[in-house]
Amino acid sequence: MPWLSILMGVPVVGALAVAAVPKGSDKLAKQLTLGVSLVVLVLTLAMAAQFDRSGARYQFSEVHDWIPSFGVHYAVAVDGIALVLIALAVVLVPIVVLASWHDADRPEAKRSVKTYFALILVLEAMMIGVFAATDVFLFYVFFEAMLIPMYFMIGSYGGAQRSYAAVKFLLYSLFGGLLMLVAVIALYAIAAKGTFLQPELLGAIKDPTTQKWLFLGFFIAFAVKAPVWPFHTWLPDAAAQAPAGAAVLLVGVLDKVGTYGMLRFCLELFPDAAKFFTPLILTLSVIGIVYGAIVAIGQTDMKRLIAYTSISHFGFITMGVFAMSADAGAGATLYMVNHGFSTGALFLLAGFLINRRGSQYIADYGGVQKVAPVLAGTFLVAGLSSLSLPGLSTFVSEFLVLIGTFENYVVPAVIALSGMVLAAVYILWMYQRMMGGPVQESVKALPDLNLREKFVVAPLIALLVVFGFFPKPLLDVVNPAVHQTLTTVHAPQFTPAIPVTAEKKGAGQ
Amino acid sequence: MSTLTAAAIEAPKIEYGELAPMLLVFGAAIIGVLVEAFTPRYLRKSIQMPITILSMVGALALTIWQGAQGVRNAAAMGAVAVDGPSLFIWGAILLLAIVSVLLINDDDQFVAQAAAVPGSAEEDQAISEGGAHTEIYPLVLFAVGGMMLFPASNDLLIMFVALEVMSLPLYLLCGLARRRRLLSQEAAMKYFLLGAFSSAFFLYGTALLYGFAGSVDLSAIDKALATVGGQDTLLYMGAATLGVGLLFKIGAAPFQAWKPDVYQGSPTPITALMASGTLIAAFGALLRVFWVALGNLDTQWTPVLWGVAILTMIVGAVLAITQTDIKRMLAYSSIAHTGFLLTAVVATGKEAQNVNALSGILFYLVTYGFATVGAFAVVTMIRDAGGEAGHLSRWAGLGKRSPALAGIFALFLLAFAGIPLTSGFFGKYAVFAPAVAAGGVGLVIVGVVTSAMAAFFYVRVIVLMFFSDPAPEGPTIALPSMGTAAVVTLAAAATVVLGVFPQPVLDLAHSAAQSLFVR
Amino acid sequence: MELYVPIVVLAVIAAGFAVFSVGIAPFTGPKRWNRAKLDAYECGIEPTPQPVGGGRFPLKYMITAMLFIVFDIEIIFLYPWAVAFDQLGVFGLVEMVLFIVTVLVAYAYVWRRRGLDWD
Amino acid sequence: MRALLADPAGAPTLADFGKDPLWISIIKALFIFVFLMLGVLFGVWTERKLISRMQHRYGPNRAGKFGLLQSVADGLKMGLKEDILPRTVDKVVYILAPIIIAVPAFLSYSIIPFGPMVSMFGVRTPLQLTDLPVAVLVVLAMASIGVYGIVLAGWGSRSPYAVLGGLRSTAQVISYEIAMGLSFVAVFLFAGTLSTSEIVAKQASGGTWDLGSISIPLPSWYAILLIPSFLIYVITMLGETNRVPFDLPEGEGELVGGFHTEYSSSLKFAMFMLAEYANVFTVSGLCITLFLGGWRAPWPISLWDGANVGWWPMLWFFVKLALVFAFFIWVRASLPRIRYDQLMAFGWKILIPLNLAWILVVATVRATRVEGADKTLVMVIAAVVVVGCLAIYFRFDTVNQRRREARAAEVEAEFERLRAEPTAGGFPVPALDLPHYHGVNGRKEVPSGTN
Amino acid sequence: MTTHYLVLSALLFAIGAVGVLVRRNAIVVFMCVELMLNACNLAFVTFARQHGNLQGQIIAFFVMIVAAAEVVVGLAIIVTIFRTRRSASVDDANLLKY
Repeated sequence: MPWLSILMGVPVVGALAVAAVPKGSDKLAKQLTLGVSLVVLVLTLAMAAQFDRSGARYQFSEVHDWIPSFGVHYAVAVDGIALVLIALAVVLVPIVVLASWHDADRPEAKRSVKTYFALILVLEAMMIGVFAATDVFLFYVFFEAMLIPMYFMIGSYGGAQRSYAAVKFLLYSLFGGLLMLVAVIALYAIAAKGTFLQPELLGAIKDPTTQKWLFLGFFIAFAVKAPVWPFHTWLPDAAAQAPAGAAVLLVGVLDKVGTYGMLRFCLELFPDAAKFFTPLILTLSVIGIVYGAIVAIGQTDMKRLIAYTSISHFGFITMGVFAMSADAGAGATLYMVNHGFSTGALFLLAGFLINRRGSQYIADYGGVQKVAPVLAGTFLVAGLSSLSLPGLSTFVSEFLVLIGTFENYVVPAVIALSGMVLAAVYILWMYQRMMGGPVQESVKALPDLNLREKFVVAPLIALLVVFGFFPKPLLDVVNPAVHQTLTTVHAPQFTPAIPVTAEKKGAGQ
Repeated sequence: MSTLTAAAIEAPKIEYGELAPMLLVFGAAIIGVLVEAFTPRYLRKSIQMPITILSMVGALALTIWQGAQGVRNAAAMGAVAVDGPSLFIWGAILLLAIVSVLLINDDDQFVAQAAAVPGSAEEDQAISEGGAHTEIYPLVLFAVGGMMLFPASNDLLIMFVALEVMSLPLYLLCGLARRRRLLSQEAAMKYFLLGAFSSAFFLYGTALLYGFAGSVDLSAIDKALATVGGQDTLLYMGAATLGVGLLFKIGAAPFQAWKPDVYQGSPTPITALMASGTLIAAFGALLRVFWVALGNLDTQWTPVLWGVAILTMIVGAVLAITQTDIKRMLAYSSIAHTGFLLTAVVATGKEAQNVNALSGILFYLVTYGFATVGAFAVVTMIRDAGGEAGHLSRWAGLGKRSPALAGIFALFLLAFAGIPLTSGFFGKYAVFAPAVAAGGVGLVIVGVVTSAMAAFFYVRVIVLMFFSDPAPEGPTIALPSMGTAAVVTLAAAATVVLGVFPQPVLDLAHSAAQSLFVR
Repeated sequence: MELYVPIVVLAVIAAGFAVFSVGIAPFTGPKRWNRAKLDAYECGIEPTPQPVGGGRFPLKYMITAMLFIVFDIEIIFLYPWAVAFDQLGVFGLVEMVLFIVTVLVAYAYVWRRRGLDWD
Repeated sequence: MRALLADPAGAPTLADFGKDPLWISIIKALFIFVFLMLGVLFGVWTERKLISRMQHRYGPNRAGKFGLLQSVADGLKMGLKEDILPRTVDKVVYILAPIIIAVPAFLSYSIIPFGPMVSMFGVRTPLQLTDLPVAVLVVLAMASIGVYGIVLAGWGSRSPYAVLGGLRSTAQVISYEIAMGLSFVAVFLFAGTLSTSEIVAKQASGGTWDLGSISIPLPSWYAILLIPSFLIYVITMLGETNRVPFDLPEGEGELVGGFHTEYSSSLKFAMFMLAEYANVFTVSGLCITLFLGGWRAPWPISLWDGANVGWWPMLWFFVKLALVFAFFIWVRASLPRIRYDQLMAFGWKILIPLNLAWILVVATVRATRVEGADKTLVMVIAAVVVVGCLAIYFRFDTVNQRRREARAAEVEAEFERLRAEPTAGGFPVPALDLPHYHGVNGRKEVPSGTN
Repeated sequence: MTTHYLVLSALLFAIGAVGVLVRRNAIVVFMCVELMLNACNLAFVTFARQHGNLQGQIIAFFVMIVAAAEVVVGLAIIVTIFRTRRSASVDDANLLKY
């Protein structure tokens, strides 16, 4: 049965249903959204259960002609990488829905609540689609179309600077996307295969210079999307202005599309170019790691701070992607998932704090752990995961990335290590400033997490811990795909022994 | 000369059947004039409207029938080319014209009595009498007929006549806005003066090419080109001036100056008609001239068109950013789109590329036509005390006052910006792809950058509509008449459908382009 | 060309005569300066000369001029048709019927819009 | 048709022109010039004499025998008059206008055929200055140029009467020019050429119209064959030359002198007079050429073989000319001047549609004579044409009827109101105590009135 | 010898074009356009003579009609403006700013 189509169809139908909900009955809309997203989650798990990790690379694939005269197909399928990322998305969505239960309905700015949730569902469908697409053109379509719902979510439900942030976000991504469009067209024209199916295009471009140009076309788009260092400036604004839920989806999932794209298209379609540009990209990502971390330390606005931390983390991911080694790749993939969870948790908790206190400035907080211990505790856990404390899932991925990088490129890996140290600084210092210390007047009456919020945070924390100690299921799914990716790049092969050791190390702490 | 005149003249033969769509439209126009002459005032509108719509629908049916028959030849002694592109363009023009006529139909758009001096007593009287110029219907029909003949004419003389038949009614229609009449009259005057100027250039180019080839028949010019004689200067000057005339009509930089003024000043339904129909017709003619007549000269004109295309895109995108009037902004955006279309015109060379480029252009024209008609239709509905609320600031917070309308307008804007899942995206792809294939990567990159710039001001309008708070005593949303509502829904539907499932139209365009232009 | 030479000759003679007599006029007649004589004749009341570059005149005349142009153009087409009628035969007849009918339609419109009435 | 061309008399065709040596052309040109000058002098005299006879007066009888020298005297008088250049006029235009109006008046005559081929000083040449494939167009062109003279005269004078007069006569002339041009079409249909000499040749003998078996002989003169065209032309001829009953432009009652108000009677004014009469002769000549068989002898005389050979035809031409000119005078003596709106309405609403309908009828009839024409189609077209013409005519007729009645009622009501209180109409009446205007006091003036 | 006519027509055309660009009175501008059209006519007739085919002369006819139609439409528009603002200067028509 066409799992992926169903996965995309359900949220769309749900979105229409939500949009059709009569005015005034916002509660119904929210419940409906939550229900739909849970259904999608269940379906995804059902699908994942059937995923044969030792089977063909692409599974559940469907291919239909869409626009024959352009050689465009509606072609979807998942390999391990895509699967875990889809899983990430569908897990995050219900959590976000639950988290942003009251975000939309702020009476002063009378926005339509149901629209917000409908947008979330549309976005979910597109996120699934973009990860599942095996047709370059289809991927591009989702890649661009995703911007619109996110644009509206930021623009009409965000903070004070929302419209500026939204426009910046849209224009940056659009610009990158349009460059990618040129590359897509050129790819089609030069490959002259008359099709956009990614598997058929593998190795279609022989001429190295052409490869380099096309690679750049794709890479810049992805670099803007997953903010690699010079292209990152839109992220802090967008993430800071977006409502917490949207921020989670933005940083947690949307940006992964960029790194995913690098892995899936930049590497596989243009291996030679990829090799050629690897040093440059590693440099950029190392810069990103350090820069992001340092700037994060200096932030006074917690959302911006978290945004900068993720810039640093994306540095790790890109480094892993381009380290061209099996476990670096696996680590990067894993990192995408875990980062989604940890940053998601951070953003959500920050959101809760902001909703309570009405300010996102770190200086306005202090001593929260006394008044709201649970909140503070979860915040600490999330923070620790963000600095990849051993025992939490992020550590595994970061460790794998570093190891993998060591194998090929020592210097960047070493410099990247400093990122971990800096991470400790910004996270702990933030925690200390906000949660520790004397209780501020303003936070005296700060209520602790309520039941809904507990339900929001619990699964995230659980996932972080579980995968921290037992990443094997993820790795088993991811590794084959990464291997095949690397084989297409003709990179040196490695036996997938490391992940187990990694797990041991993880357990050993 | 006398010896020549003495030579026996044999009566030419004319395929009335193949020209039927045009003849039908023109005939209806003439009947419309008769109606104006002989029916009492209160009956006119109720007679004119059906005549106009029915004739166009009939013409559309005939066109489709011919397309199904696969008619492909030059009718009327090779003066009018009834080939694939012509038929496709006819269909597109007729569709868009029908849609625009639905807009034109709600009559508070048009002046009660054109001759009355604005603000004078007689004007007030005319308005109070509820008078309206039903002449607009025949005028529109004439204009549409001209639009159909213009791209189909296979001979520069016919093309010139068609150009005028298309333009003259539009000149008049531009001046007939009911509100802001001074603006409207000025627009009419500027459009007229510049238009006449450009057609003079077109004509002089025709003269020079005639001097070069000894005939104004496009294919004859082509043949003469194949054996270029000593008169190259004539050829080059002729081609240049002819090109100037044509570029003027499509509003390509540096000849775009008339577009904003005219679009802003003229009554919005007419703007919609011009922005869709005239552009399509002019582009058809441009392609025919450059590919059929000057096909062998492409090494000369391709670089020029490169420059023009780049300049047009940049001018359109940059100047649009500074606009504060919605109609002016749309005008500049249409200039930018002209530039995008020109990128595909550059893609000549191998036949296949021609076919792809041609079908791409045709497809783009259709998508853009529908989006723009819809956009202008929305503009007519946002009213103010003094007519339409032109100034952008008046649109602030529209998204809250009427989300549906604002949403649809946003949809059109996104289509202009070429966001996937709207028609505009595939349009852009369809013109950029052949350009890249023809080695115009640089051009396409410029196009992409400019369309990013263009996206900026489209997005700005969306921001204004949705993210900023409504202006106090903002504009009223006029309750749409049946026609307007139909237009908006139709255009929106077309934009979405073409954005999700463009294949049928693409096939149509491709099969139309398959035969290229008949020579 | 040489068909036109005689016309030129005649033109020279006629022009010569006209210019001569207009030129000679000031010298043959007497000179009796009288300011009143030099004023435009308006039945003895204060003359109201038209402004330089022409005054305003009723639009009616413009409309007449336009109609004249239209019909004059029609005539331009009628003459060659008439001369070549025998060669064109029925086709010519049909086309000309269409042409004249078309013009008559416009004519009827003008008529009904009081374009031809002077009052 | 071929048969008509085979004509015993040396009827010139286009081929015979353009062969003259220059001096012959000069002689012919001079002849035409002199002929027109004398014609004008004699014409003025004839007009005055004839009209006064018709009005039981003597007319000019002092200067010379029968006052023959009267117009000569007038001419001299004009020459000796003071040439006034009003202060307000636009000098250049004012002086140029009479020249512009006079020259074309002469030129039109260059294509009027006076006779067949003759031998002039041993050179065999047609009695016609020249002929062109588009000869008749020359006449029309010259007429149009003459119109410039009129309008410029009015414009340059820059006084209300002159401007209005100029515009009026321009409007009139161009209106009637259309009707005139249309009335030619039928002739060209039959003649199949625009060259005057060939048109004359075509009128040598009427062809026959084979209708089935019976063959009806056609009259040779187009005036009879195409009588509607002829009548229309005669009317437009009057309108074109601003003659009674269409002499609105210098309608003394309303416009003082019309466009030449400011041209006090000096040689400039003489130019206008000259042009007016020259135009009369031109249209008469054209009338003769196109409709009255040109220089060819009328029927009884034409039985004599020598009638159309040598110099004789010139005589027939002059006789015809005299008769047509007499017709002008006769009309002037018998008809009143008509109102301007009537004039225009007549030109636009009657002559033009009539003309077009007539052209279509002629063309249809003609088409039946074209070889291999499909008769039924022609007949169908004919039916359509006739029915259409009638329908439109009746429609207009009723409409006009209604409008006329409404108009009359209005006028009646107005009149009633005015009878009630005379000043209601508000016609501008100059104040009774308006000071007599003496101009600005400046240099010593010769009091007006003293000569 | 036909080149003279061509040069003349080119000159007329140039004069017209310049006039359109520099003159400010709408009527004058319009007359300049007409001048350009007539320059085209001259060129057409000359070329017809040069090529010895009648096409050019026929075209001249059509151009005349078009010119006439333009006169009719254009003067109507200009007169309307003139009635409205008592001036036919292009400069006064400045409601449409860039």
